[in-house]
Amino acid sequence: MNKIGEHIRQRAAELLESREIDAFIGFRQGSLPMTTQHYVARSAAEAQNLVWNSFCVLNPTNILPSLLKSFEPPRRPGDPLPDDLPKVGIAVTGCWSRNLAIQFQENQASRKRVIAIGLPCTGMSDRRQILAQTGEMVTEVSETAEDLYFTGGTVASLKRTEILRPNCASCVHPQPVARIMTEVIEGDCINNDAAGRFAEVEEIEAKDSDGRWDWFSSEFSACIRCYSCRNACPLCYCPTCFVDDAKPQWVGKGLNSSDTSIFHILRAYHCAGRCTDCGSCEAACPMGLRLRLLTKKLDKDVVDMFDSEAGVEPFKPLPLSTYSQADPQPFIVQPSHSKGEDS
Amino acid sequence: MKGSVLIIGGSIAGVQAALDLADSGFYVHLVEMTSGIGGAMSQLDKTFPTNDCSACILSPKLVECGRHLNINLLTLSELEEINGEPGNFKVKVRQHPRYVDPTKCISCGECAAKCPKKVDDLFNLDMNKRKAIYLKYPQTVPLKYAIDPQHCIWLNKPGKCGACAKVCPADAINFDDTESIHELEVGAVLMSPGFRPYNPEKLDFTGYGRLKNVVTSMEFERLLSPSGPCTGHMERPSDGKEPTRVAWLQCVGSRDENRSCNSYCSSVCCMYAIKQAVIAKEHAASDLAASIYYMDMRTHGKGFEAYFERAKDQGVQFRRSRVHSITPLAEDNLQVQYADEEGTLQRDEVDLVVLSVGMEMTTKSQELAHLLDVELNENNFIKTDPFNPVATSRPGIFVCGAVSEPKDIPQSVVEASAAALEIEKMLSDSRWQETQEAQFPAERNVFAEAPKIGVFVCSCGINIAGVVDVKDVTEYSAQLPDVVFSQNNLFSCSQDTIDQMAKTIQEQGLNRVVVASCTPRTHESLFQETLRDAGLNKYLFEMANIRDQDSWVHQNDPEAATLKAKDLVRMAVARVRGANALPYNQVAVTKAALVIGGGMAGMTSALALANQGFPVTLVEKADKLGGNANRLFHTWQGIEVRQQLEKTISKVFYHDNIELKLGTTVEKATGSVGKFTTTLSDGAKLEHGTTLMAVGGKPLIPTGDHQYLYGSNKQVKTLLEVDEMLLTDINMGSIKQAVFIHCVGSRIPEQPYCSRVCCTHAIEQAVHLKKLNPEMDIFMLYRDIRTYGQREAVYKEARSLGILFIRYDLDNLPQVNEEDGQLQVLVQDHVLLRQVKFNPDLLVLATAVVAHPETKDLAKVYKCPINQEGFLLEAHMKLRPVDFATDGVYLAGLCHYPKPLEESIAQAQAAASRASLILARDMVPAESITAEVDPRKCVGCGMCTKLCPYNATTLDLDTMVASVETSLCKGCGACVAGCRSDAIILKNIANEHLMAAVDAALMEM
Amino acid sequence: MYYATLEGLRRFDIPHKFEFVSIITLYAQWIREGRLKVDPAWNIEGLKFTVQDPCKLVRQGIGDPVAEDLRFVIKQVVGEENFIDVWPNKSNNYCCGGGGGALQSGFVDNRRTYGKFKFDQLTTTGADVVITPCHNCHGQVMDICDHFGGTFKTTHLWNWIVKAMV
Amino acid sequence: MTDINTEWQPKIITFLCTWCSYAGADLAGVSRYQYPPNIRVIKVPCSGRMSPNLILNALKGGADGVLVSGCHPGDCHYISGNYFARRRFGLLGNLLEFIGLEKDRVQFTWVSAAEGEQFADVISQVTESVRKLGPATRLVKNIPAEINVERACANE
Amino acid sequence: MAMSMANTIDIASLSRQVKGEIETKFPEAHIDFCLTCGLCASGCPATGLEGLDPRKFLRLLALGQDEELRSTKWIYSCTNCMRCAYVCPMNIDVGRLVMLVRGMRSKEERPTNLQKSCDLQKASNSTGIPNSDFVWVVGDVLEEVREEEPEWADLQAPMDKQGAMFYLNQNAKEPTVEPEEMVPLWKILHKVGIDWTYSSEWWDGANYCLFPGDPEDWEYTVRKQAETVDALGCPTYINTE
Repeated sequence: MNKIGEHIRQRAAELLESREIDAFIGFRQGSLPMTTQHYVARSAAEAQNLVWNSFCVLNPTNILPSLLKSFEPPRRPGDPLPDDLPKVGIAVTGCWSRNLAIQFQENQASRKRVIAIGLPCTGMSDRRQILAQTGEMVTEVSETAEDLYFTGGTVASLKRTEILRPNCASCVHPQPVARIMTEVIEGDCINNDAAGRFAEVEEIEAKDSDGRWDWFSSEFSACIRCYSCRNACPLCYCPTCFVDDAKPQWVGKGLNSSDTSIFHILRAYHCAGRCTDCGSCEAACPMGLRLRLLTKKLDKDVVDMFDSEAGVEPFKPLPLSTYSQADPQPFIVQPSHSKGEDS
Repeated sequence: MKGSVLIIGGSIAGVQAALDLADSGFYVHLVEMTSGIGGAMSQLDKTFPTNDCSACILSPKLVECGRHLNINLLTLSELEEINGEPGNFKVKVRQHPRYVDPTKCISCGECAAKCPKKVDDLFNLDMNKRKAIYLKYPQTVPLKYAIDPQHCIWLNKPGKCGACAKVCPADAINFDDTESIHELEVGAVLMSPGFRPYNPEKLDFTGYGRLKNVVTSMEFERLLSPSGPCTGHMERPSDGKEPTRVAWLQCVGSRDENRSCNSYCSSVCCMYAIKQAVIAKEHAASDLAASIYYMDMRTHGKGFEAYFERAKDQGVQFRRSRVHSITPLAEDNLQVQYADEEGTLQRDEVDLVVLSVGMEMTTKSQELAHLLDVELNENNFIKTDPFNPVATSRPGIFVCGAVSEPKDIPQSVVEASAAALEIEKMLSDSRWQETQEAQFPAERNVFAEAPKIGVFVCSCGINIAGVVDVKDVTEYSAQLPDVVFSQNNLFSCSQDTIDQMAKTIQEQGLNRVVVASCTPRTHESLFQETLRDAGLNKYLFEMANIRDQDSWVHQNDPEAATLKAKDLVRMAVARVRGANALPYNQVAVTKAALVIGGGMAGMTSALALANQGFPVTLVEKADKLGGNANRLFHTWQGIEVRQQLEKTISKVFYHDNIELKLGTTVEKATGSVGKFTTTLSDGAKLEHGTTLMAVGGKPLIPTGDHQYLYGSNKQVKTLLEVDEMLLTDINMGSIKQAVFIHCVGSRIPEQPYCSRVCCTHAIEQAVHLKKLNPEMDIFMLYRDIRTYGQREAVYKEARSLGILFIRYDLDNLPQVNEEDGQLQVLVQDHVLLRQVKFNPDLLVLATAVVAHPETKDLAKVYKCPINQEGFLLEAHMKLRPVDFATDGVYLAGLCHYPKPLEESIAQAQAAASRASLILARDMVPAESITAEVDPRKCVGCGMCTKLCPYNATTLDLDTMVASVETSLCKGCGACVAGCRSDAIILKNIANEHLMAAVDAALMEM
Repeated sequence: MYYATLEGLRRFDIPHKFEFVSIITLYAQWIREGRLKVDPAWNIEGLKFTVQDPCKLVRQGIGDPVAEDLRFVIKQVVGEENFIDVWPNKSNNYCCGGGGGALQSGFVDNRRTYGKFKFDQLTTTGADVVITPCHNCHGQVMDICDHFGGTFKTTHLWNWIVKAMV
Repeated sequence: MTDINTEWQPKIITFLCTWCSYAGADLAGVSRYQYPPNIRVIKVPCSGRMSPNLILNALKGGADGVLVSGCHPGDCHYISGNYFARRRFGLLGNLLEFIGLEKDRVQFTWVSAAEGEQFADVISQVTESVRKLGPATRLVKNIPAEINVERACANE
Repeated sequence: MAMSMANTIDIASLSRQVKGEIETKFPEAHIDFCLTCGLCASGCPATGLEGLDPRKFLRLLALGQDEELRSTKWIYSCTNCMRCAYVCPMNIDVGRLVMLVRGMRSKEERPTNLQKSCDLQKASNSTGIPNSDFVWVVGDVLEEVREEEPEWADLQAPMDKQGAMFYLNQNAKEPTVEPEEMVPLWKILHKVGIDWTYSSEWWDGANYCLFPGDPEDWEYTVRKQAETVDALGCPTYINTE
């Protein structure tokens, strides 16, 4: 971890120093222990503020499009963009790199303007899980490849694998997408069993309809409609989000459970075939909702039905922008006579 | 010179030609013998190779044809007499009485329900009954009933029965109807009467006519069809049981000089049999065993070979053998007995046998040919010229479709457009002379007005009123918000009601209209015209379908039907409230064409357009014209190509309207239909209204397993190389033994399609060689002989000359070796299963035709799709064979798919015809209901550009905003649904309109 | 043998003044004309009959018309309900297996294997009597019936006409 | 004969594509195939036009069922609209089931212009399956009071 | 279908003499027209006998397998039933080709009885009984019937009756082995009341000379029959059952 942090600081400083990039997106230490914040370093000196640890849970690509845009000069409509716009550096793990792939495909970031440094990832730690074990009094954390050590908590150390964020615990693509990386830092990556990757989803699926509805309605009844999930998501970049649309008004603004449900369904659906399970939404949610379950369910179906995984093949068309004549359609209602004798 | 055209036969070809001609400035009289148009295609269930529902793709064309201002549809009519000369024919058409007034008939079907006389339903090949008063089929055009005078009780015994007249709510029955003679003056005549399926009754060994479960393929189409006699449940005739084992017998009434006397191949049966097998398997409740018994599998069209392969994967059994006799077994089952390829007798038990019957000229068509004084060929089809495949022997009389040779739908449609083109060329001076254009008053701008909605509720006689309480619905609608007028009409579509409706709109100052009646599919345009007559934009209109989707389907529940009608009216009112006036979009046309490719196809297109007075730029990458035709010796009919080619080249060369650019290619292009700007490699910038791509193809250079010493042994040649030798008079007569290998590079996993031309080409060449030197031994090593249509004659000729055909398969390729400079070919004879050894002094490889790799780049320039094999992909394989989905761009020739010269020429003519539709006008109409981007909401993700099949959406990467090219948009809404940001709306079908309808539907009353 | 004479006259262009006809055609004609009166009343037991279409008479000779005549005569003679047709039949019927000189050539096993087609076809009808209006067919059908253990009786048509004559 | 005053009748919002399914529905009428009167048809150009929002909106508005029908794959008048639609429907349908919406509330089908009887059959099936579920409550924004009562009764 | 190297057909060394001979004798043979579709084989009950089928027979001709053609037993498995030609899309008369190949064998190589039947018929009739025996048997049987069945006392079996309206041939089997089988037909003819006659020469209608393969023998017997009937002056020649 420390080695990687050192490497990031060094490369960011070099790139900034050489003016190859004008900014580098990374993390700095948060105000509380076990937290980090997005940080944009704009000089070699600032690059020294960059940190890398198990609590870099907010997807840095989230701020990439707006940062890139900030370098664009004001223009009259119809004027072309200059060719030599400043570049931005960013360090990305597997899931973030796949977000980058989507952003490239959706024109939210230009490949020409991004220096992407691929990072190995051993999985990020779940602050909530740790605090549940250590108590709230932790003042300092240090980490090795296997373990985390706490100062001030009721527990001195925890195994990394026991306190992984759920998205990291089910991650099967920790390696950055090499084809869109400018450079890659080699290192060990988390190695999860692919068979269990959708266990969280399968657990819900196993319930009956009423059970699932009870789960869904109770889970999402806590939502306060703060939209932190949306704001943390690197894929939510519509100028006007549907929740803010007035004509037509898709969802009411109040805390009506129907409106809240539809917000979450549509938000998840908008991520279908695009979500890389980076977990930022959950990390950002002040109410601790298991938001990922919806997007993860979609991930699972996209894999099952369309053999596609967001960003894994960075130049393959996104699943909802293409089709195959042989796509499955078991959900299609058939006239009764064509279904055989027994139905 | 007259500006009108007589088309005889409402087949798909006739309908397509009528539309092409009427849309490009000619008035069309379309004469149809039966009571409705649609031809054989209307009887089909699905169509190959796309498995499109036939009715689904055909209906819109028929409706368009029926409603066209410049098409005069004459049903129940026959040509009686023709005089005059090309450009000025005088014809008499006899129209038989319908006994139903089509202006009054509302096709409610009350008459047929009450008619006591049951008659065999010819449309379903007599497999069920219709009534003496009947609708030909549910989607027919005109959608009007007719009385069958042979069976009608009243007409045979006046005074008896008359039930139909008693129940007809529209007073449409007219027993006193008489026949009428139409004397017309037309510039040209086009024959498109279609074909008849061979009747196998004479073939006693099939048992057809005696064994109930032996049916023809056309009968099977009806059995499969949801609108057929068993509503698509696939029941076998004897006992209604669903068959689980079905056998198809190929070449019934085709390729048979003995019993049917049809020596030609009917070209379509192999494919339709595969299609039926696949569809039957899909239909079946349990696993259906489908077997096809055939001699040569002829899947020579685009996508056919892949379809064939897919069918094999899906378990369709292909047995290369022919069944001699079908014998009955217990429980109405049947036994087919055949000798397999080894010569062992086998017996299969099946539940149903389908005879894949061929196509024949009808007696009526022969009479017609006689009347028109056009020659027939040896197969009794209309005789045509390979270099003008739609011209008959008589000038001014043209032909298209299966009446000149058995052919599939796309080829018929190609010919229809080609024939239209030839007529356009001939009559181009009279364009727009006899056509009419609808006139409407200026439209009132209602933008600032508050909605004032009028609701007209139709009783449709008792069709609606008999179930729905129309008074209640009318009163209810008056109370709906913004509704200022509501009225109940007996027949909303009757002329007096229409007139009165227009008046009401004006008097009441209505600015939105709802008609609650039947279906918008048949009546929307009528009411929309009424709005226009009243000075309202036609998009300020909605229909509530309270007949077809309400009163007719809830006949026993008037209360619920009335409630539903109210809901439907409320929904329509909600939807129309937000409707906006939309522009009648038009695109200005630059009256010039760009033709890319100077081969036979490109030249034909260029000449066809130039001869109509349109300036054409013809761009050819090589430094001479002619393309592949330069290397061709003979057509399959044995006609020399060179002479005709040189004629064409010189015509192009000296044509005032053609600017020829040799050694030039296309670099880039912008714009769309009506106005393209293309930059050429010489730097020239062209402005043109349409683009035709005819960039050709090329022969494959044999490699790998299929190289057969090509390139290393000089005695190994390709077909074109031998053609070139023949063209340069190199003495070929001294060759003692020649061996041809077919399918070199075709129908192999790496190149899975059939190249269509090589069988015929190779055999024609072999025949020529054999005639040069009758002592020459010639052997053809083939996989399936695909001399489709009348090309079968060449195959027969070759055999009759002693050319021997030996079949090989992919597991047993011919082995070609060289020993001391002497070629040795080994192959296994497919009958004796013994190895045969040849020492030929000429080995000819019939190599595949492949697409030019550059085709892909050109396709990108004009945003046109290509298929996996690199050929350009047309808009629709069946009904739009020369169009792209993108308007204003057309294709012809080998770049579409391998094809012989005459088909390239026909396709080039067709492409020119389609281009003429644009070029003949100053403005071309475009869709009004189009998508529109709200730039404030667009994030520039580009999703919409990937969803649009017409390339109407583009993304500006500088502004990161998408936009819609209105002239290309067809209003499907795929982009709207795909846009997460709701940045695209579909005009008048925006989310808010649909939500308004949903909310209205769910509103509690 | 009908075909041999018919085709011989034709092929070798043999001059002749007579008209060449089959007795089957005449039977049918005479019955239709009322000159030959027959009544199936004798068949009170309801013996079931089927028929062999001689290749040389039917397929190669006169074709379906004579096969129709043959059936007409049989039905008149034994009662319509007592006739069971074979399949394939008339011009498309199987050869008995004794034709073309097979009965004389001596390849008995082959002839009988071939004849199995005919035997099975005839047995399927369940008929008690097979009418074979040809000596060759008669000989072969008797032989295969015997060889394959059939129970039907093989006879000429004339015997039954005589039985039914009134 | 249904008594609309006493027996609860589901309301099923039905989106039909213009070219195939709407024509198929018309053909059912022309052929007089009878089916339950519970659907309310909204014509859309193509099943590819169907935004998932529209389906959710109908559910929110209280539709007891939503049915979307387009051309059979390969038959699309707009070439590929139904293929895109099929992907969207597959994902949305599963997601709705996942969050506990009753399986039959939202259904999809293909009906061609020639399938009048099939249309009637599908409508009967869908109506029956929705009727079995009872009035919609999940995702419904303003559940009418009497339905709440009914639901409560049903749960007893 | 493994390729067998054992009997490779070397095109270079083919004579195709048999085919040539056939085509000379029968210009409409059209052997080359064959599509090898196998329709003939599917309907031929002899398919499989001795491993051959009509399609293969044609192929032997086309590929010049003369030796095999000259020795094959298959030409005697074919019963000349013509179910093949009945449906052959190319109208190939396989039966006639078989006969021509039969004819290429010397008389000694042919099945003895087949040739013998023809030889006898060429002499008089296929069983070889003397014509006088035939005349006697007819007379004898007739007499017996007249005596034993009083209702048939006036039954006729005319012989050599000049100018009779109908001439009737007789299969040689009956007078030879089961003479009483002639009676039913006599009775029928009598009942109908037609004027008919037998001939005492060339009376056998069997025509076995069609089968060994010598057309001239066949021609001879038919010609003899025709001459006989014309000599009797009968306007109609009835072929018996």
